[in-house]
Amino acid sequence: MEPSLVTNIGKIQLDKPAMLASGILGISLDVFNRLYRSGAGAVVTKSLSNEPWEGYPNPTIFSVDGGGWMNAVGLSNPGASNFAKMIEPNQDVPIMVSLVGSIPEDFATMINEFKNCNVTAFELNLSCPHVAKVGLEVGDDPELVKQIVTTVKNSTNVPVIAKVGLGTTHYLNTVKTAIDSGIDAITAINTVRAMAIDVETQRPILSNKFGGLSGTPIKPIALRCVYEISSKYDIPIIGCGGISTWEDAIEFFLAGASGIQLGSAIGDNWINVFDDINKGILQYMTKKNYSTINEMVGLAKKF
Amino acid sequence: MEPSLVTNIGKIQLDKPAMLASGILGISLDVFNRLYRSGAGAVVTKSLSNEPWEGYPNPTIFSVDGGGWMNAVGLSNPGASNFAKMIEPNQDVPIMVSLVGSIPEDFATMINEFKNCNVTAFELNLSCPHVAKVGLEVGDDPELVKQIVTTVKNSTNVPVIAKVGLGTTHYLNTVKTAIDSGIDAITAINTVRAMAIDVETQRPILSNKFGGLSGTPIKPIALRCVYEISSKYDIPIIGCGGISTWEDAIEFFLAGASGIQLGSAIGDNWINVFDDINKGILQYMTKKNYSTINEMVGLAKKF
Amino acid sequence: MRWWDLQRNFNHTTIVTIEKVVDETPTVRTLYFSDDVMSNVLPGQFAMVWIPGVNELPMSVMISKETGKAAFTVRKHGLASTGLFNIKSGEKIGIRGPYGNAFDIKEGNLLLVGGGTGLVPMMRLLTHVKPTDNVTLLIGAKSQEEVFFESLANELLKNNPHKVIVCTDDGSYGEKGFVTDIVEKLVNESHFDGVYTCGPEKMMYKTVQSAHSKGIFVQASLERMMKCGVGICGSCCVGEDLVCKDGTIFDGNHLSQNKEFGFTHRNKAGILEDY
Amino acid sequence: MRWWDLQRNFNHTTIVTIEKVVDETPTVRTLYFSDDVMSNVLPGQFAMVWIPGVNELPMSVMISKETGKAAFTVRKHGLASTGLFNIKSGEKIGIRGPYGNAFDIKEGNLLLVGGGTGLVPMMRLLTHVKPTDNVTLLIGAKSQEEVFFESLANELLKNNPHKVIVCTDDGSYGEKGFVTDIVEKLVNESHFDGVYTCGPEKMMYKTVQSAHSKGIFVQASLERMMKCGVGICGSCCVGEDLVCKDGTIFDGNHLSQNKEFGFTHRNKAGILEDY
Ligand SMILES: Cc1cc2nc3c(=O)[nH]c(=O)nc-3n(C[C@H](O)[C@H](O)[C@H](O)COP(=O)(O)OP(=O)(O)OC[C@H]3O[C@@H](n4cnc5c(N)ncnc54)[C@H](O)[C@@H]3O)c2cc1C
Ligand SMILES: Cc1cc2nc3c(=O)[nH]c(=O)nc-3n(C[C@H](O)[C@H](O)[C@H](O)COP(=O)(O)OP(=O)(O)OC[C@H]3O[C@@H](n4cnc5c(N)ncnc54)[C@H](O)[C@@H]3O)c2cc1C
Ligand SMILES: Cc1cc2nc3c(=O)[nH]c(=O)nc-3n(C[C@H](O)[C@H](O)[C@H](O)COP(=O)(O)O)c2cc1C
Ligand SMILES: Cc1cc2nc3c(=O)[nH]c(=O)nc-3n(C[C@H](O)[C@H](O)[C@H](O)COP(=O)(O)O)c2cc1C
Ligand code: FES
Ligand code: FES
Repeated sequence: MEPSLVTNIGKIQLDKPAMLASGILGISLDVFNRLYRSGAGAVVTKSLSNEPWEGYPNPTIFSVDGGGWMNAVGLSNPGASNFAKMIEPNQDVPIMVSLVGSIPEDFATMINEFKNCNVTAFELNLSCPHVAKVGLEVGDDPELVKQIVTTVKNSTNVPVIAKVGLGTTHYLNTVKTAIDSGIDAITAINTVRAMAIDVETQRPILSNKFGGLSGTPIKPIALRCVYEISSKYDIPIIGCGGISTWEDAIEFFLAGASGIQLGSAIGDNWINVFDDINKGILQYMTKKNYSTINEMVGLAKKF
Repeated sequence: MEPSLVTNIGKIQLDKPAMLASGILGISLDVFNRLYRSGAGAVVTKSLSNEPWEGYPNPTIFSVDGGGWMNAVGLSNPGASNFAKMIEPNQDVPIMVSLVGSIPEDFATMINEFKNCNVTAFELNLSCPHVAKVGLEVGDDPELVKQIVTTVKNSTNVPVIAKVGLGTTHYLNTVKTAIDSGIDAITAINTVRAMAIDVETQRPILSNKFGGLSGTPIKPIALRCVYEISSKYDIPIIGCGGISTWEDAIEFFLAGASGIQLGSAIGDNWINVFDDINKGILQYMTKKNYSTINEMVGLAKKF
Repeated sequence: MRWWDLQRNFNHTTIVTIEKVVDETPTVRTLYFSDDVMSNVLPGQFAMVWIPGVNELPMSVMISKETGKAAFTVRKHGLASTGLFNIKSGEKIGIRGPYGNAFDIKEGNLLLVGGGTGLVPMMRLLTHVKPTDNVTLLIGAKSQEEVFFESLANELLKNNPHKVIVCTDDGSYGEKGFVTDIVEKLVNESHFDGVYTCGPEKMMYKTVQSAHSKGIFVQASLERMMKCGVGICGSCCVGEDLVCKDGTIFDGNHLSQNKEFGFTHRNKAGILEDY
Repeated sequence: MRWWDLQRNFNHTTIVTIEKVVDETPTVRTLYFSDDVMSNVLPGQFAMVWIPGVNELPMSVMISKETGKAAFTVRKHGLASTGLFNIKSGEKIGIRGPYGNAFDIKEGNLLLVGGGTGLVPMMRLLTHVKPTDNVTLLIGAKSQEEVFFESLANELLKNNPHKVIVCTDDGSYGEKGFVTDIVEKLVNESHFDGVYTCGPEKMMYKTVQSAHSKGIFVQASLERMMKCGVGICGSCCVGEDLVCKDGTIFDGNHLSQNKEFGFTHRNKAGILEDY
């Protein structure tokens, strides 16, 4: 049988397994359309908040010498309401709307804004490592995670994904809380809190001092998180972190992810990275005789 | 004034700030002598346990495609008693003895083995990410950290360092507990738990499946930990993680470390890395007009 | 040696020292520094410029007459550009890049239309024209005191058949009126092989319209909010294009199909605003 | 393309398929596979060989007569080597490397002394001798059934003046006695320009002693517990040398100053043990 790139991430079915990760190019419907045509199975929006946020001053992003990127964009975004209006015309593109907030009501309000939009899933960003009061500060508080997930699940029939990362508590506890509260899938992982200092001026480079490390450096960390989650819980997983080649994608499938997201690779290889990955996955599937992505998911766990 | 490489890490004074990190080449006194002659300010031994440990079967170490190394050596070591006998003849080399164990008594017994040895410091490995019952499982338990540090401090007059890493609890809590229990300095950080899967055989590569990521990928993470610790606590810090050039060393000084350790860089650049780093630091000091390392420590915090 | 030492990583911020500062107008300054890479960028390329402790901004790379040197010509505006404007000789800034594509320079009769600091890429373009090209440069400014680079342009073009025309909105210098009116007139009167423009979006929009509607090859260098400069953050999008990565230079064919060019841009939060 | 695609990263494990397995003795097998890099290693270099699910071992890279191919010749011993020994044609193993330095091959009269799988680097060395070299190869084995590579060696040396001498401990084949007694005899009788040895440490120790005490250039390829193969773990140390990185090949000058060579080695826990 011809191999197919269709994947089922729990209730979510996508034509192709590789998605655009949140925060990368994710600001306009036209760009979403372009990425979809380039081979992305879905696009995740920038994390949206109730109110528009300007984010931090520049420098907000830079390329790390040893590989990868560091950013502290500060979750700049046009706000859920503006954004919802912009994507209302969308018909074709599977859009996952990423949300960030500090109390359950934030999320309920925002979900309501999208009632006229064609949304494939909501992704709750519980793990931004460099913005106070949202992100990891939320993800590290189990009671809050429970309330947010419960509220969101009561506000929508669209599948809801929780995005976790390495915070100050054990991310596996956040995963468990989210699952117990009815989450449909987990995205792992967000960027890892990090820093760089310019030795000439002796200053932290990012205006926010701390930022999130993404790209190749975090791939081995993200992969172990996916493997740990899939070994411990029976929940659909989207792998994210440092994926830039089809081999990386396969590694995440084997570790237990049924979908993947990528961001930094676009900075390195531009948007044809989706097509390259799709082609490589198909070749691998042909060679190994798989007809569906889901046949591969979690195979490395048997060893 | 001619710049000097002498550094004071609290009570510990070293002629040069860059040390060999624990677990790298750290198995024989002859090799320690060689590294010292190559420009290392001190050598940290492999983490020693009460009994000899064979460690895990190979593969235990491999080079990560995106840069850096992953290892799950499994803390193989000849045991504290054998090791102490081996280093008894040591006169010249500042040796820091790294210890690993699961109960306070383990540490007390081991420290006693070294009573006839010339030891510059003990480093407590509270943060190995891939061996059960020791390392991070200890570091993540504040009560145990307290007991171990207290016991060790009561067993010796030699300065005692706690080595921390990213575990399942917040490492800053471990740091605080260690400080409250009388620790003399902190080494940050150990390797970061990670994984890699071979797509051809579909197996985790390391025999232990999980391992610790080291080298360039973790540098931005280690640097932020040093900056976070030095911003929050008044304790001498040794920076460790991905340091391979003099610029890296300076970054860690500016973030608040008064000494540095390196391991993976030896795999990339062999042991002349110490000499290269020393030369680079001296040039930087000359250019910036510093006469001592300690003048630079923590300068990036003022921004 | 590490792999990234093999060649300079263009995404890595290099620290340079400002060696000379020249006042062009009361609100525009040119800051010179030494850097081999920046001295040789293509016309239209930009750098991300870090003003330590202040911000990081996209800036077109200005030419220098001295080899191995380059410059930025900055207009003082908000906090960030004022920070750069206030950098003194001897102080340090960080640069990464060059980023962006370059003008596709035709041969023959060329028309260049620059407004304000949009003249910067035009000056570098002038260093790339053939001696046989007949070059017309239009400089738009609000008033006499805002005019700069006129004599530099004449000097750069001294071996070419050329014309440098300045227009000021208030007529205090050169011709009175909008530069785009002159563009419309020129493309009606004469044949051009290429039209190039950089400056305020409305100016570029009209220039592109005038030339493109006559079937003349035209390129504009767009400005949008830029955070990363490398195609990651998305803040510079204009329609489905990312200005930093697909541009900054687009041609008339492409621009005439873009619904946002000339009308809207996104602010720091990413909200679409009218020009 | 990422930087590490620019060339094969020698530290990255490459998966190869075993294409042919040859029994050399009841306990020694040679496993052939295709790999350009391994087919061209220098004499004395080794690879780290991953037997998936079992272990990873250092192995000298054996020659193949076919271009683009290489092999490992393994003696079944503990769990790991038995795992490799049991790999069948069509099965996959991982390889990384080559690691280690190479023999410094002199010209003239050469004496090669190999025992057991220590013959592997000797075979590759034979492919590097000059046609004018006069080569004597001593093969040591316990008994007749443990003798291998004798005819291969004769074939490789067919254009050279040469002698292949086999000794067995029990005299069941070739000369009776220890190979090192013959070494002592030969270096007393004849002039040699270079002596090369690989095999059991005591054999190498005596060979080095015999040659070095006569002032003859001699090199031995050492074996030590290896975990990383790249100079990180320290498990392969012998005195202040790291066998994987400084060696595996050391010369008589260096070895005669090493207190551990010939006497002690470290086990998996790093404890010094007597040979
Ligand atoms: C490719 C490119 C080249 C440029 N070249 C030059 C040049 O050579 N000389 C020059 O003076 N200016 C140049 N600019 C404009 C410059 O980057 C700033 O936009 C301008 O200096 C005002 O910045 P501000 O933050 O001081 O103003 P603010 O008052 O903070 O902002 C005013 C407006 O400036 C724009 N702006 C602010 N920050 C950015 C940013 N990071 N990226 C893009 N636009 C921003 C926005 O439209 C904003 O609304 C260029 C812009 C781009 C995109
Ligand atoms: C550079 C080098 C080249 C080698 N080339 C060959 C070769 O071509 N053919 C061959 O059959 N053998 C070769 N060996 C030896 C081989 O690596 C194994 O040591 C041997 O096969 C026994 O391994 P085992 O684990 O099965 O035995 P075990 O019974 O587990 O161990 C027996 C002894 O083997 C040694 N050993 C075990 N593991 C290792 C290891 N990872 N590294 C080094 N020594 C180890 C130790 O001395 C140990 O005490 C080479 C060794 C080195 C260092
Ligand atoms: C510039 C930038 C902005 C990001 N913004 C967000 C965001 O708004 N919300 C979010 O959940 N993750 C955000 N992330 C994290 C990414 O979605 C992703 O989890 C991370 O970059 C790891 O994937 P990568 O290595 O493929 O980039 C951002 C990452 C980058 C580089
Ligand atoms: C092969 C290897 C073995 C290690 N063994 C130990 C150990 O026994 N005890 C310990 O505290 N850290 C150990 N580490 C961690 C290092 O000491 C160091 O914290 C880490 O590698 C980060 O530094 P680097 O990036 O310079 O290698 C080991 C690291 C490696 C690569
Ligand atoms: S500035 Fe970030 S994508 Fe263009
Ligand atoms: S095998 Fe690890 S240092 Fe030699």
